[in-house]
Amino acid sequence: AELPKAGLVEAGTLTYGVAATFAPFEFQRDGKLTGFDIDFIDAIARKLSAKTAPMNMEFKGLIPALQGGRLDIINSAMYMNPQRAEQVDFVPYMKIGNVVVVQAGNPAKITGRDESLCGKTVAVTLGGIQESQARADDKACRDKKLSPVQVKTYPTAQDSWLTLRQGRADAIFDSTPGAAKVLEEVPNTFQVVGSEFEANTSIGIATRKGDAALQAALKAAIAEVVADGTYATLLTKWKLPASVTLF
Amino acid sequence: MSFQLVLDYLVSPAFFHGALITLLLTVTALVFGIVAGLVIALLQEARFAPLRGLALVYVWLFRGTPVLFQIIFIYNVLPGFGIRLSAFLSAVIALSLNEGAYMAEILRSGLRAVTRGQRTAALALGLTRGGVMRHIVLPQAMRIVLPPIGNQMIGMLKTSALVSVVAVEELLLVANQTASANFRYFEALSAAGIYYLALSTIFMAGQAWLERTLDPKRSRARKQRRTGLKALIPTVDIR
Amino acid sequence: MSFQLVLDYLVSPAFFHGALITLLLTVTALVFGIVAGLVIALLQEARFAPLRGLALVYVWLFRGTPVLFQIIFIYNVLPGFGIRLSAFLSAVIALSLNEGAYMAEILRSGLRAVTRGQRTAALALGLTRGGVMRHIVLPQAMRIVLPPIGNQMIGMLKTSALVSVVAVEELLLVANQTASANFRYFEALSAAGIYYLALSTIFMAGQAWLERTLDPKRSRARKQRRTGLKALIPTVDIR
Amino acid sequence: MTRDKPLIEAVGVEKRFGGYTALKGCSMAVAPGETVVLIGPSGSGKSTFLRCINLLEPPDSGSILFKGKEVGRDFASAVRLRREIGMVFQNFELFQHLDAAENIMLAPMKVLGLSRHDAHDIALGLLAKVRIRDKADSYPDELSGGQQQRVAIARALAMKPAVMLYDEPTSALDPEMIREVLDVMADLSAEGMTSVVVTHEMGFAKRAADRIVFMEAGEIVETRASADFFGGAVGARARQFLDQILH
Amino acid sequence: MTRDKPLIEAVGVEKRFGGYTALKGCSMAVAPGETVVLIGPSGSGKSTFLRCINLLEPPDSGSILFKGKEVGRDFASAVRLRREIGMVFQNFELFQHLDAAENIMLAPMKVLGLSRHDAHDIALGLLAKVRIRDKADSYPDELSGGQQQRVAIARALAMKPAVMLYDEPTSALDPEMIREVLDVMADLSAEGMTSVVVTHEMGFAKRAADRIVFMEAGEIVETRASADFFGGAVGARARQFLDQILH
Ligand SMILES: Nc1ncnc2c1ncn2[C@@H]1O[C@H](COP(=O)(O)OP(=O)(O)OP(=O)(O)O)[C@@H](O)[C@H]1O
Ligand SMILES: Nc1ncnc2c1ncn2[C@@H]1O[C@H](COP(=O)(O)OP(=O)(O)OP(=O)(O)O)[C@@H](O)[C@H]1O
Ligand SMILES: [Mg+2]
Ligand SMILES: [Mg+2]
Repeated sequence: AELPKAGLVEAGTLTYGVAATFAPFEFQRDGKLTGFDIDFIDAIARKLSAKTAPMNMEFKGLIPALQGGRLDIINSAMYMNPQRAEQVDFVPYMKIGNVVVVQAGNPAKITGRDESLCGKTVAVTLGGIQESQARADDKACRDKKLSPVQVKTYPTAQDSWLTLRQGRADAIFDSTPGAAKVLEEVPNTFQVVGSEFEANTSIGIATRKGDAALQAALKAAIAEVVADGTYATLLTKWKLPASVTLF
Repeated sequence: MSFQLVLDYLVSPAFFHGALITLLLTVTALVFGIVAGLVIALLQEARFAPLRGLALVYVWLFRGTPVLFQIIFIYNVLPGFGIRLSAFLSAVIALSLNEGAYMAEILRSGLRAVTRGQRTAALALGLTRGGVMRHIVLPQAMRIVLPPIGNQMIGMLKTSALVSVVAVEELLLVANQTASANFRYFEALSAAGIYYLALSTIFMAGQAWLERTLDPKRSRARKQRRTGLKALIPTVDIR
Repeated sequence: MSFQLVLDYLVSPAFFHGALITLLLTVTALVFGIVAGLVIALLQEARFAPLRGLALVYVWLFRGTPVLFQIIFIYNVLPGFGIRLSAFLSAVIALSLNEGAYMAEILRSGLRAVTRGQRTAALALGLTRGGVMRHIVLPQAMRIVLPPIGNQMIGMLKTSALVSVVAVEELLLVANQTASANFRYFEALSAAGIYYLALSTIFMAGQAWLERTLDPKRSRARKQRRTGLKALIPTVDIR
Repeated sequence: MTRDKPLIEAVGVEKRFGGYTALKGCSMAVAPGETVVLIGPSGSGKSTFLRCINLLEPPDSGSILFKGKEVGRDFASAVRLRREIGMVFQNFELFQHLDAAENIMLAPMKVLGLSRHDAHDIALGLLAKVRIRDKADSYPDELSGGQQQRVAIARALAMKPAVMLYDEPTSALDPEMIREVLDVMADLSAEGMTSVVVTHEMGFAKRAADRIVFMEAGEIVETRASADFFGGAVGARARQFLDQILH
Repeated sequence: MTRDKPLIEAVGVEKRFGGYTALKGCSMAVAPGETVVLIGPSGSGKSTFLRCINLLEPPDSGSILFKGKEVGRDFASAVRLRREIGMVFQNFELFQHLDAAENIMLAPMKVLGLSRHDAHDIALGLLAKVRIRDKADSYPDELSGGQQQRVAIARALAMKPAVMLYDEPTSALDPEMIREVLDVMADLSAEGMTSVVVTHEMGFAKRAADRIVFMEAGEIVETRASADFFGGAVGARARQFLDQILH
């Protein structure tokens, strides 16, 4: 595959935006960017004979920067949905589900993403798809004339998890890999209840609307990365289950 | 960018509610902040050294650490000591305590701008320390501290956005939530921006009005109108 | 909470670098902000009404809209008009312009605190408008505006965290990202908080020192030492 | 010179400013109804002495006695003392944010608790007495020097104090006004007012004084009945001073 | 009365403050080396007239002529005029943030461009002349009234102006100091200094004046050579005024 000649922030380089507060996809360790997405884009860039230039910023800065021509792509585990697809084009590369996590011992007696949530407080993180899911549950509870779900949106994943830990929220919705990472890093504090849901929500790399050349290049490069087994290796490296693969 | 969408956001209940929360946070934090600031500013002039030390530590601690931490601390750490406050109350307390530290500095500079001669003259008339403060020092300091207080007020409008860290649904969080659903960042931020600008404009107008009112020369015209009015009343009074 | 981890963070290059960026942003924004503020404050006293209008619009616009928007605008929207600035430069410009609006108000209040008689006396001596400003008004206003300027300075330390939205790796972004790796949120925030507190403490000490220096009475002791020194020199001079 | 028990008395008052000694142990007793005039070269400590008498400057040593009782060093005692003593400052010190009438009304309202209406009547009466009834609504910076001085006199008199301290009360006044102020003071004296007056106006001193106190370099050099002092029964230093008077 | 071409001249100067007319068309011409003394009741407009002469208050109508040329209404012309004219304010208006010496040094350094060293010499010389050489390091609020007034005189003289405007320059001074100031002014007169002096001190006026101008209610009522004025060759109003003088 080949990188487009024109229209890039810097020729020969993939300038990508990332909000590195979402382990295991993108986060920082010892001051260095790391995570699945970082390894993945580096693999793609090798196929394109391009360099990478990460721009690490807050989630809310990503879209304006892409639209303002500061970035070529956003590589930050962005969830795809139809409304978002009106603003940017996505190149999907993974599908991941979500889980309900509660405090260890399940003090609020939540059994999963079901009516046991009604009347409870659910924490979600700004920018994730989980907020719309939680709001849908709230509506479902109301429709059944049950107590509503209190949806609390926090700016970063850490804020949401902290809230659950302090008992300010009864449950949290997070991606399955994200939750797994937290449970590994902070043992004996949380537990997953119920089963994974909406397991086929895709995440993708975002490009500017109509940037067909770059879309094509990315798709081709991803196919190569999948074909040579790098994709599978990375999944293993970051402890992601095989079920997430789109390929 | 779609202007229709901006307009839709502007009139949406979510944005309106967010703006209300922002306004409420700002005004309460401001009121309590001024009270706290006045106490601290007066403590800084106390003759008892430990009191001065206390005031200094307060200003140091609350100006020195980010409000963000203060909010997180009150909301998430205090419950460990058995003090469990709602998100909104935590936010208001954190913002007020923080604002108090900044107000203290502003008021201190205002009090200093009143010359010693003016205090002395009031003391010579037999006023108490409190009376001198209330009738001479504060009225004269007021005109000088108004512009920086306006700054704080308008700054607090923006600072209050930090309380989103404890999920209080203020204006900016609403905008971010809206935008993260469909990536219409510019529209959502513009709508929020218009609300912020409108609230700031109200505050600035209030500041300008107060400044004019506190200007003795200008307030005379008003006073004379009032006196003029009074002069009319006796003609009605037929005792 | 692990104190060892806080300590590790404190000495880590990432945190140190973040603190440096924060300091750099704050100081540059402050310097340019004061310059901009002085210009605007003087324009507000101009006799030519359109200039006053301009100053008012500036203050209204830059105080009225959140810095966050100003940063995003300069970084992401201006390139559409052919003005393409680096993230850091965009951040500095946005913060400076914003700071300028707040400084203008503070300086305006300070200028107002200098009595008209002092200006008149300087004019009577044949000083030009600029000379009156430089030698009489500004030195007298300085002591009054110092505490609110200290507020702005320390506030800017925190406000500068907003530039993380354009990928400038300042202190708070570093802290958030560090916490994202291992969810040791309190440790990361505490480390950042200690840096903020240290920087604020330096600023506050600087403010206190300046206040003492600008107090004529206290600076006299210094002057007399200087004169004392001068008095010694002639004894060495043997002409 | 009266021999009544003194109403107010300063005993051995010393005052230092840093290394400079402004008062070197000054004692003076003023009987009820008496008018004492303080004269002396510029910088001799007259203003400082007046300010020590009502404790606006706390003396470094020595004491103040009112009606024979020593006044305590606490703030409350000082406030009580000052309610009995009116003072006209050398530089007037009118309240800049209040107009002429309000300057006069402040203390009667806030200290004596009079109604606004009553205080206003008093203010207008006093302004009429000093012939600036028409300047009641003017702010201090809109008044001429002499007008400000007259407001300052009215402000002090409004409290109907037992003792008045005047610091050069006629310095900004023309000969006509000086005579009127003299008349006012004579009336007050007749009503039993006790006064201490600092003045450089020897004609004024001669008419107003029961007794003359001559100060120099922080010390009281001479104390004489007015007639004796101007009659020439004085020491060499005071004589030299008097000789300089221009006619 | 000299018949030289006037050095400075006010023609038909009117000044209103809001609805109040403070000056109702005042004209006065002062010849080089002449000393004119302005007297009149408090509030008659003397200070306002002085301030109009050096354009600190812009007259509402009328004009100021310097060396026969009308002074323009622009700011630059006013600055040029003021460099030729010194002024001593009724309330001194010393710069509060500067000590006595620095108050005097400011204009020589910043307007005339003298070195700090030269300006310091001038300041100390003038302070010695007004007998407060030892107060050079004191700030205004550490000086007695008379000391402040002497610094104000020295500050104006330091610019070696062609014309001096004195607004009650001896109001805070004792008889000895008044005589010394009179001596200083006589010396300056002998060296050709032109002066306009406002004073309530008739003894002082009699000695200092070549000519007396009597003002009342914003109008110049009488202009007489000093000898004539005090000799009694005056109208009824001025006579009445003079009769009030206390000896
Ligand atoms: N706050 C102060 N700090 C230092 N010195 C001071 C202070 N106040 C007064 N002095 C000094 O004390 C001396 C006496 O001052 P004071 O004002 O009592 O004189 P005065 O007799 O009233 O003179 P005048 O007739 O000029 O008003 C002066 O030499 C003055 O410089
Ligand atoms: N800024 C002002 N606004 C309104 N009225 C003013 C203002 N300045 C002066 N006046 C009025 O103008 C008149 C003349 O004032 P001016 O100061 O010239 O008097 P003066 O002759 O110097 O009196 P004095 O001998 O008391 O100093 C006074 O009645 C005063 O109240
Ligand atoms: Mg005095
Ligand atoms: Mg005057």
